[in-house]
Amino acid sequence: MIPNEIEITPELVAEHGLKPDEYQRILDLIGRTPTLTELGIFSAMWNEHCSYKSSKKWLRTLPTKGPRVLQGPGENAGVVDIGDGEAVVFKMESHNHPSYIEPYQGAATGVGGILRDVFTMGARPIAAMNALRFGAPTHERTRHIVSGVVAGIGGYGNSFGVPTVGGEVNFDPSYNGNCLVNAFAAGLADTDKIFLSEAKGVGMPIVYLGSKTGRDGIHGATMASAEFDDDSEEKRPTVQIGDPFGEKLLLEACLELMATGAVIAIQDMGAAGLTCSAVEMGAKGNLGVELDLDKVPCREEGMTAYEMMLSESQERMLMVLHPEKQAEAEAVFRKWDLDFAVVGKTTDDLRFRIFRHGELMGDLPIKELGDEAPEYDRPWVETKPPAPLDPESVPAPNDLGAVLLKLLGSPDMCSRRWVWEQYDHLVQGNTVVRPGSDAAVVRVKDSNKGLAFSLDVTPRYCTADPVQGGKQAVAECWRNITASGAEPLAVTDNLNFGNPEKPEIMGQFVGCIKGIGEACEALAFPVVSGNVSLYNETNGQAIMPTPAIGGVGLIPDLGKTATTAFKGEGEAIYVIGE
Amino acid sequence: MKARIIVTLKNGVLDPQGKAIEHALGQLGFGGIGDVRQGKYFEVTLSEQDPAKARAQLEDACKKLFANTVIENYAIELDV
Amino acid sequence: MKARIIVTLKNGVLDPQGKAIEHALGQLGFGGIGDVRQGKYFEVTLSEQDPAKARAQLEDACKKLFANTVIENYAIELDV
Amino acid sequence: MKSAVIVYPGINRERDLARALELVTGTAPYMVWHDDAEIPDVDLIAVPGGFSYGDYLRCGAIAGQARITADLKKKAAKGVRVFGVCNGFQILTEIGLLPGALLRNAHLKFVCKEVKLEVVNSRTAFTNAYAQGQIIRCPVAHHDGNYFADEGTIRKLEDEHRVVFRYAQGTNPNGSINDIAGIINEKGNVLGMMPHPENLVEPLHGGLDGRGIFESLLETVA
Ligand SMILES: Nc1ncnc2c1ncn2[C@@H]1O[C@H](COP(=O)(O)OP(=O)(O)O)[C@@H](O)[C@H]1O
Repeated sequence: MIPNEIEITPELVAEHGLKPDEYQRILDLIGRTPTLTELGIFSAMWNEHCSYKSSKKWLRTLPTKGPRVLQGPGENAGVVDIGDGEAVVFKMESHNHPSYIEPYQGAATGVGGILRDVFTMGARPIAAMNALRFGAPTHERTRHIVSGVVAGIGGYGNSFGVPTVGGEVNFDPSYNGNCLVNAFAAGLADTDKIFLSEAKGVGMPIVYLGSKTGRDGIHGATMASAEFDDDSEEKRPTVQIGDPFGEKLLLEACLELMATGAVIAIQDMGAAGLTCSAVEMGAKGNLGVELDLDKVPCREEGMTAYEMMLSESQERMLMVLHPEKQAEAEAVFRKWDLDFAVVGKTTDDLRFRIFRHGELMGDLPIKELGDEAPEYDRPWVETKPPAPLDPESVPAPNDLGAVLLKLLGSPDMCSRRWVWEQYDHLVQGNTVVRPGSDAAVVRVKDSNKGLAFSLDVTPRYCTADPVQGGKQAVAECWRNITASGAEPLAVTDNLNFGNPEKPEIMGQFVGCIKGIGEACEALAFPVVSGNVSLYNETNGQAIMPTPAIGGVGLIPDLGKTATTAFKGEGEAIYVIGE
Repeated sequence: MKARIIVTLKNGVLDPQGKAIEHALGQLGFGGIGDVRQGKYFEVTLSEQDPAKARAQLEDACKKLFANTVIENYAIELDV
Repeated sequence: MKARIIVTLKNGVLDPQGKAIEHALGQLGFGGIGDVRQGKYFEVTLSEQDPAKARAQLEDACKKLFANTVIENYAIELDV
Repeated sequence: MKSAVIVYPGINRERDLARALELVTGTAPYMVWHDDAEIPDVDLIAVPGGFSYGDYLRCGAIAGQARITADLKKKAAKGVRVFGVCNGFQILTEIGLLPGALLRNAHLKFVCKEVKLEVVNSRTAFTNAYAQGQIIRCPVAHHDGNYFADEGTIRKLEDEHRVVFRYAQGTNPNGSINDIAGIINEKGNVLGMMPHPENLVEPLHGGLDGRGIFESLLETVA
């Protein structure tokens, strides 16, 4: 058992990833020393991943509005109108570090997380993509990571039943110690049945759904384990295991429940599950939240409040329900054999209160947990563009055929069939253009409309010139979508960079965002969702700046879909553009 | 020399397979069988004749290949 | 009462997983470990206290669920 | 033609199969829940693909124990036509309606691609719309499609012309014995196959080769 009244030492604060001035901020905010559970909650809410403290300032500069945008950044996923009362819901998210530690499960749970983001909004997932970056093919860990990641993405998506229709794979030594696994998912919903995370109404039941809570991924694992428990190493696996079957049940149950009109608000439990989801739902709705952790379905005995608040167990959701529909809602979840438990209620006092065994384990101001999170304007330096290459300095190859073969055979250019043949890209029966084209095309069910999807970025361009590289990524995505015959609608982004505390890295980040923003503005291609992954560094070696862009386009008439294959002999070939 | 290797999930690691099996047992009327945890089992033959060396070899192979020590434990049984 | 169930492929049934592991062992320099056969391992807890009855229950559960007797054999170990 | 599609939890191609049935027969199938007691009176019971119960333990093993499966066995014994695709095929072997078992693919990876199938027996109720020996295109998407049975069973299947589909030369995606892709039971009313004909039934899919199965059934019933 982890005692709640443990002394909060500077070491403990540091192990929670909080800087001394951030801890001071906590003390000022609550006017006393936090309990251990409260410290854990702050560490979860104020880490880079949840608070976006280094990136927020810059993300605000991105264009996020457009005539078709129904929901921009700030929810589980972005929502874009595609006419006829329907919307496409999509987002991309990274699972880089977990995939490096345990490639199969890390990638699998990454897919699971992004699918949940989409169906939490009320959308049935219809397509998935993934952007993967690995170390040099000759590096000793690369083969292991590649095969695990690809199998994990397939293992989860294939079982869940979403077609994985596109993505990217690159190799570069800068990813030797930090692979990138960015998962994209898109779903379809009716525009009048989009579900958001904002809680409404005082005294409403807060319901826990899905799988049970275990000690997965509790990041305090390193936290002075000897002090608490001798076998804590064994007790706290930091790796989350995916259960695609559980998630498939959760999808069906959620969509069935949403159709009953019982749901007021819903939020997926992602990183720092219970903490982030409960705080977000309350804070957005200007409501307090009270949780009784004794009601939370647990997989293991003797879990403490601290562990439950920080658990990253997968396939879980939090919902605010209309009280009169509670029985009906519970029946739906029982039918799908999932856990359903009322674990708390909304209050009118804007406090976040947690009880365990009848004891108050934490009592924090709910708005401040999010709003008062530190925000940094980190120093940055502009990336110096490299001196232009003198074409004369590169000798012309004398055997162009050999060069062509070498290009085609290179790890970055060769066919990706070995990857996408491990993904079920046909399930649901709507795949019109399969992987291997510019953009994949999926039919909007029961209609003659289609959606085009493409995922793009060229990290070496971003390394050379972040602004131009950012623009290029957007432009390439736009071209791929256009080339399939679709009208580009909007994008999601996944910004992967090194340590933002280094001004050169921050400069890459700022540059790429500027480039992405300018290109999206110019093309009327708004950013409706996204994710930032920083600190992708090992031993001081940062990854190449890798802002992956996931774009979605609309084909009003599938009969006008364009494909890459040449269609007949003797036809003229044109080059368009400069 | 023959040996058996048993690989099990560490405590606290989610075991969706075990959960599903438990559920099916219930439906089949085997409600009295519970706490199902699924693991892997391997039989191997070693050319090494010395038990101590054989065990050392297997330990090494378990760490590198048979078990994913991030989430799994392993046990070795040598036929001596 | 605790018990372990070990399910193995029958002789003559192809074991692609075992073969793949054998291959990987060779590549890792464990050429001396061969004849790999992969099986499944289960740990269960029984509410039945009588060993004979517990075993009978498990036999039944193995035939109906744990093993596919077209391709697999099973063995039961009771903790008594 | 009336049909029913059984929905086990974790199945994910039930909508694909239902759509194919509706497209060809003009009637939407009943969707039957795994926990129901009975399958309605129909001409065809279809068991779709996916990952029933996560494919945990063994593919199809837990579905074999579901409540509805008892009625499935009963109706099959009475001669109702049963068509299992992919996970459905695995389930049918698990419950003994078809012989043999489906092992992990020989290369151990999930495989999703188009293969060529030879219609080895076009005299069944499921294949009479095809010509004997016809080669058709068909997608596969599975992790455990490696058909195995002991020698005696294989010989019997071959002798009795109960191998209905074979992966055409060079396209065996999983290591199945004798390139077996689909088999039928002795009475000829239960067919199981690994490939997914339901994913090649409309122009949008890039071909219509999968329709033959549904057309055969329609023809036979009518
Ligand atoms: N690079 C970005 N561009 C635009 N929006 C972003 C970006 N990164 C994050 N967001 C938005 O910020 C919100 C919080 O993101 P995140 O923490 O990744 O969501 P989750 O709660 O699913 O983990 C989301 O709505 C997301 O769309």
